[in-house]
Amino acid sequence: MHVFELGFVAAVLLAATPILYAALAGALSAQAGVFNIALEGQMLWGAFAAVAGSYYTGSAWGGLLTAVLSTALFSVILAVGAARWKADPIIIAIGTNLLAIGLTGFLLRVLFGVSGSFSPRELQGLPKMTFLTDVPVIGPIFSGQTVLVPFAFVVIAAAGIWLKVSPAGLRLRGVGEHPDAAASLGVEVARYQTWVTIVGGALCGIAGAQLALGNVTVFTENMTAGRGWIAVAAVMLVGGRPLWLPVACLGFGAAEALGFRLQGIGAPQQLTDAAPYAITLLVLIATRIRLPRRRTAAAVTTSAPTPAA
Amino acid sequence: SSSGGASSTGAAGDGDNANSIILITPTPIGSNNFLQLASDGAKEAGEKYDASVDVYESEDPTSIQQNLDAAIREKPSIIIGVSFSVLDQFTEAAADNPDQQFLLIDTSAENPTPNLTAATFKEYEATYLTGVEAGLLTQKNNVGVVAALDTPFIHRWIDPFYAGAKSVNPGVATSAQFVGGDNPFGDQARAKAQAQILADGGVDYVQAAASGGNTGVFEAAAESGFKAFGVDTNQCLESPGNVVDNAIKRVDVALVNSVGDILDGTTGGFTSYGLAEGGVSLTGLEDGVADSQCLIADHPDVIEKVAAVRDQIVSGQVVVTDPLTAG
Amino acid sequence: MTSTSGNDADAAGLDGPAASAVPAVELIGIGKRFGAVVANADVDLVLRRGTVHAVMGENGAGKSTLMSMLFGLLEPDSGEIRIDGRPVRFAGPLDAIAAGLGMVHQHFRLFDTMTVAENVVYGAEPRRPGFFGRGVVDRAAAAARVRELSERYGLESDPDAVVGSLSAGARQRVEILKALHRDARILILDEPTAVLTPNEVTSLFAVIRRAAEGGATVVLVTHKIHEVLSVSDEVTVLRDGRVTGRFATAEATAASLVHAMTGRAIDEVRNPRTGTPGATVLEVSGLTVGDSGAGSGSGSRTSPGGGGVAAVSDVSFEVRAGEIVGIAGVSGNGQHELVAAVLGTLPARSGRVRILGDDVAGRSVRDRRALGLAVIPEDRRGEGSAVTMSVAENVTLGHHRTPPIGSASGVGRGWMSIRAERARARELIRDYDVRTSGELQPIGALSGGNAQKVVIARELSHRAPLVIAEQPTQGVDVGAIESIHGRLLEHRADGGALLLVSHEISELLALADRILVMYAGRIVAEFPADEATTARIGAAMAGAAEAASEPDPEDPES
Amino acid sequence: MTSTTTPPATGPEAPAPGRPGARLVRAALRHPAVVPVGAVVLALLIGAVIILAAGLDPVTAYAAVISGALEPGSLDYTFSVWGFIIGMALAAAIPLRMGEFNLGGNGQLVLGGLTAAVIAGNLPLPGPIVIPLAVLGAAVVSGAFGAISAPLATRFGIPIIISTLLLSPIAVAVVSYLVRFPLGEAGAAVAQTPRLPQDARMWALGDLSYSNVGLLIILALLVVFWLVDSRSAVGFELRVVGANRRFGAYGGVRVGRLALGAMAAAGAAAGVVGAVMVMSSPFRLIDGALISPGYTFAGLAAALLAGGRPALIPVTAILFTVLQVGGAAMERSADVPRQLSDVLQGVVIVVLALRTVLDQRRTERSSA
Ligand SMILES: Nc1ncnc2c1ncn2[C@@H]1O[C@H](COP(=O)(O)OP(=O)(O)OP(=O)(O)O)[C@@H](O)[C@H]1O
Ligand SMILES: Nc1ncnc2c1ncn2[C@@H]1O[C@H](COP(=O)(O)OP(=O)(O)OP(=O)(O)O)[C@@H](O)[C@H]1O
Ligand SMILES: [Mg+2]
Ligand SMILES: [Mg+2]
Repeated sequence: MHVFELGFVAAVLLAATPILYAALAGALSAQAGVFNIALEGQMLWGAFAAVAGSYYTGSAWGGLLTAVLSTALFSVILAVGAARWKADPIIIAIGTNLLAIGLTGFLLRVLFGVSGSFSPRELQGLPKMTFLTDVPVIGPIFSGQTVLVPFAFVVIAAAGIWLKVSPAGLRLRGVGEHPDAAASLGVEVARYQTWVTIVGGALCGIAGAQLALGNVTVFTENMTAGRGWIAVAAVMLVGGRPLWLPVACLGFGAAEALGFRLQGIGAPQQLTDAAPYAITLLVLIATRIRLPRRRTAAAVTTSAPTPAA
Repeated sequence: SSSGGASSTGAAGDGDNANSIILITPTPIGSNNFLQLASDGAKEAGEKYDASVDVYESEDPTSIQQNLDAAIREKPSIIIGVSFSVLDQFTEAAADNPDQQFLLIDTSAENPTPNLTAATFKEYEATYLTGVEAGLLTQKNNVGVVAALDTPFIHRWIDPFYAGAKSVNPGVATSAQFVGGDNPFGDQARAKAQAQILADGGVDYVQAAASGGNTGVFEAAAESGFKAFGVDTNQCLESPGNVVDNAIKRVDVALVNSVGDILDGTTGGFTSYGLAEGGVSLTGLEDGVADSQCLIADHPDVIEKVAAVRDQIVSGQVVVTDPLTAG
Repeated sequence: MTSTSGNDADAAGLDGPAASAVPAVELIGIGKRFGAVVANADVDLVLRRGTVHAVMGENGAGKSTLMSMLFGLLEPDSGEIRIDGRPVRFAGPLDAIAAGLGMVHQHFRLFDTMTVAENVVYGAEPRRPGFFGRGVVDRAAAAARVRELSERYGLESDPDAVVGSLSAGARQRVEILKALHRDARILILDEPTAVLTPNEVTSLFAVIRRAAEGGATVVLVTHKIHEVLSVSDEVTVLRDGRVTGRFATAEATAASLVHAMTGRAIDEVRNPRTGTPGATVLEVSGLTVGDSGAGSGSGSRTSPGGGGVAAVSDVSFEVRAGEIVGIAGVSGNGQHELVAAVLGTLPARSGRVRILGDDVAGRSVRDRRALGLAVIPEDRRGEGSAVTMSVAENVTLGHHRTPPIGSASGVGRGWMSIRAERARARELIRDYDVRTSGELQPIGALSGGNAQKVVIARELSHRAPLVIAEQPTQGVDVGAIESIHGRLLEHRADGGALLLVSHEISELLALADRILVMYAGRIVAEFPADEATTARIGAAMAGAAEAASEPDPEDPES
Repeated sequence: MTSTTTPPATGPEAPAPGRPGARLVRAALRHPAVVPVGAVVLALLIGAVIILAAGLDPVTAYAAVISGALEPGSLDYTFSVWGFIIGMALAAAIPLRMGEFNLGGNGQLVLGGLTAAVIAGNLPLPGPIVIPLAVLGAAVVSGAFGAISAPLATRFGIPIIISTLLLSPIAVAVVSYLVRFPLGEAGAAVAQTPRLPQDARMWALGDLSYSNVGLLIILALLVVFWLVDSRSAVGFELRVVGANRRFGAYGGVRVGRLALGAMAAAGAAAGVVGAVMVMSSPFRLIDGALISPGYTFAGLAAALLAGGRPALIPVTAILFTVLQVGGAAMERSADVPRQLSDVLQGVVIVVLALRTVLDQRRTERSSA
């Protein structure tokens, strides 16, 4: 196992980045009291939109933009449904996840006439930071990565600080902690929840773009393959606190990268498959996390807090 | 996800063809380029023998059975089944429907009924040759394989590759990484990560046997400078400058021949398409290497050596063991 | 001085002419229906500037609904609202706040994890430049604002205290500060005294009067006549959503108010104190209980710090058959945790609980109830009912395995008869005079008082030898109080044992044979009925009352 | 609280006040079947728009779906799928009653399949003994596996929806490993167990080749759940806890045990499905073969659409069965990509969630 190689660090970052963006989306929703498990589907849609956008505009940045915008749009279903109409976010999420799988596969056939995967020669991937190649240490780690990788940490830091210091952040946290109280002070709960969910959609768009145009340059049916669910678990793990997300997500990245490398010393491939989930579960148990009642209620049961009268 | 069923892929002709062919795949063709080859081959055969072609894509064993029943109801000239996964169902169906002709591609029954013809491939002979090339070309004396899953069948792209490499370069180190995950035959991201690991481990020649995932392997090659081998078709075109050669599999040839035989009335038994039969080969050993975009074109010496080994295999001087039968 | 724009406007608002021709608020012909229920019908209400106006009425009379409309939480079906003579239409509370209204809800609406300052300025934050020019919350200014307001209205409060660690009284002050921070000139208080000690009530009334003298207009929703008589200038009485009485407090008498509210005279029931207590039914010895991490519901405080603190420490007492033992104390001094530990929803750290002689250590709630325990919980909505389920289902829980609904043994064991369930529910609704459209109506749609009757019906119909009642008449109107008290005394007369937890001293004096006073998780005083007086109990609680407004001195973490 | 988990809020019983006529209409509107039907109709319309947008013909597409699933030739197969989906719907619906989501159906399914394959494949006993034994064993193992999530929730506060989600792939990986190596058939090209002996195959129903006694077993499970849910104390407690956990605990419901039981029952249901699938053609456990048809999510969808109500599950299951089986036929004869049936399933669920709210609002307004 070459755990101590910089290559390993790079692999960890690569595996963690899409999860980081998705998890940030989940954490922001959690802060606003919306239990968002639609990340998997939104990321998948983002990946498809990124590839389609890059293919049609001929530019990876066009792909990224398409992914961000269209995934934000896609997340409006959850935003309006759960936040404004007070429908059960879990059911909507399950629906949209299925919808994303279907729609991407469907459009793959209808738009590009292929099934399975789509990676035409002219498809533009996001540029790698090759200019770093000769920098010691940094080079081997980042030169093969897109700019979205370091950007993830910037965005998360910004989000964390924003939540702490800005008026909107304060209000958002209040909305999540006690919607009725927020409402009685004239803070429009639904509006905050709606917007935070849509911003989350945009973030999932970035996650998908990084996955489809950064980690690789291709779209494959169901290519998120559970990464969105790992993100949900990450949000659980940190109790929705963005600033802790890097720890959790890099943990998953390490788990996956490590699992892959375990094959090198003869571990069966099935162990690789199970590793990230098993480690997540063990960490969850180890930390014996207990979310605040309200959020647990949202998480453990469908009983949404009774609408602000 | 929807259950088993069928997709009419632009039938070669409409209802009024002399013959009809129904091809049943064990899983959706998706990004599995071998299944893609099979359906292309079926269409080719359709063109050649004026047959309408239907491709039924299954999702799982039950839907294989269901597609098979549907096919039998259609009473086509030939029902073609691809891969080991359909063996059970086809063996039974052939026994139950003596008047229906069945053709198995890539697998064969122990004691088949006369209406059950089979065509199998000796991919392992071709992979042995890519191994030889890798063994000759490697500078780091370190070669590896990225394979979709750790199944016996897929070892046909692993063990012979090692054997071939060792045959010309006894000291060469070998290692394999499996893609696995939710989508082993199509997850380029995971395939790429696996290839990256081999590269980190000092491997400089990689046999890509990850089906749809190969794209990921080629990307890794482009980024970290190792060279790859493709499978089934000329994948050099997908990623010029990164792919050395391909262990190609002439499913089309085999399929067209077998269909022809059956239509001519010679049914039953099975043909094994190896190097000798021209059923498998290397791009580098075919005509038009020059414009195949394969790196091997720049190594005429290697091609020469490989050609020699090929001839030894054909003549039986060298016997490549089949991992499947080897257990 | 703080950067909040409102300050001077605020000063202006309060120092304005004490009484002016135009009333501060006029509600004209207000009507509101919920489906078939008429919550308000043609209600007129005039609030003159600088006065305290009491709104009374039985449960479900429509008080909360009326206030909700005044504050923009609900939209009136008909009628008009005028502020300072100008007609207004409130799309939401924001409009109401902008128009100078502030509401203090009975069920506190506070963010437990945030500080007092954050709670006060939430939604109207003082800002300073920062964060990419988008501006950040100016915490210093917020704290200053809190100090300044506390100081001006005598609402002492620590801006940096975490609200979750505050007593009910302190939380209420935060609620009022919230309104004042928004320059409220019209204060609505929905049953503000329900969870306060006598001292806290007194200081609250002082604040109210002070605000009124400052030119503010105060609406006080309450069921408590003595409060109305002591603090208000005018009274409006509602019954079944209609105005049935308007008084100048000076001319009002308890009797006239009660009559307007109920349409009849109410004579308070009292414990005859006849008969001698029988065998011990509940024995608590050396009981120590950790914290109920989750807030124990409406009004009562979520005690500080979670795990570490003992909410109940070394409590011992017993309750005998045919005896009512009262527990007085400021809400949040461990009463709820004590009850929870006896019921079994909270684990005891040490000590013993015996029900009818059986040590219940390690027994499940179900087993304890089977032994003969019934509990009327404090938190009606959070613990005492499932708001989305029907009244019938709500009165069935706990009776669903026993006849007539279930059968305890034989083939029918574990099965239920839906017909029996509904029949029984209809019966109880009749007996307890629950105002509802039918046994299948979701209990959430009942007014709190009526919901309370459902809970009491469910628990008393167990005919359990031991009943624990937490704040059984909180938010319940005089008529209902009378009938509930009657029920509790019946239980005693039938030889039942009753542990009555209440912060209504009058209630304890009327019902209890013995009164224990709890403070900071300990029993600090005990009075036999004949020695108990409001003064002595108040005194015993008073020490607690002062201490309770700060985080407990006993509390290591503060 | 969505009415998905609280039938009382929208239940058929809830009458509305007012004139008898109006009351009847309102009651009818609030019949639990209304929501699903509305959702389906709307979903089909949206699906039609999507098909049109793709330049295809919705009418022929839907016709193809229907005929593909319901033509005499495929009814046999369709019924067997219906059974599997009902089974997986049970696995989702039982916890759903107490407000919990079981997203671990796949793991429970494959564990059941594996157990059945091991028992039926290795015990040389006559069918009447080995078949029930295999089904029972599958139920026990999968039940135990499903039950793990309960203590994880009660002791460690890990929501069941999360723990089931994380446990499932682990089980799948373990089974995959066992099928590949220790239990795998030697010389097979794919990872699979040896074929079951004739005796150990699920009894056929007449000359049907797909639907077998397994279907009856699953339907029996459904009936049992229906009785328990509507008539039993446990069923009542499930719904109470689903409506308000604290209320349940205070009222003496042993929430922990209830969750344990519900998850065990859910796992068992999934396990039985796995066993039946393995004991039907091709009479062996093939790596990945139990999961690939996606019965788990179809079942979850059917359960959600039915709001967990046992009486509605067979109906909603029909919808998803037709979409699954007919989807492929649609692809064949109408050239509409198979994936459209996933789209439709997703749309149905979303529309349902939204319709539920409208319905709930109506209830609230007309309540009291
Ligand atoms: N959101 C609602 N939905 C249905 N009915 C409601 C709703 N809000 C109030 N009601 C009904 O309107 C009537 C008045 O309720 P309201 O809460 O105003 O009474 P109240 O005077 O506050 O009673 P209490 O003294 O118990 O607080 C009650 O019958 C109640 O059931
Ligand atoms: N089904 C419901 N949905 C939304 N809001 C409701 C519902 N039922 C009642 N409410 C609101 O919640 C309030 C609950 O009534 P309640 O009387 O408890 O309010 P309160 O007077 O503040 O509390 P209390 O009853 O303890 O005095 C009702 O007044 C009504 O406005
Ligand atoms: Mg009220
Ligand atoms: Mg009240």
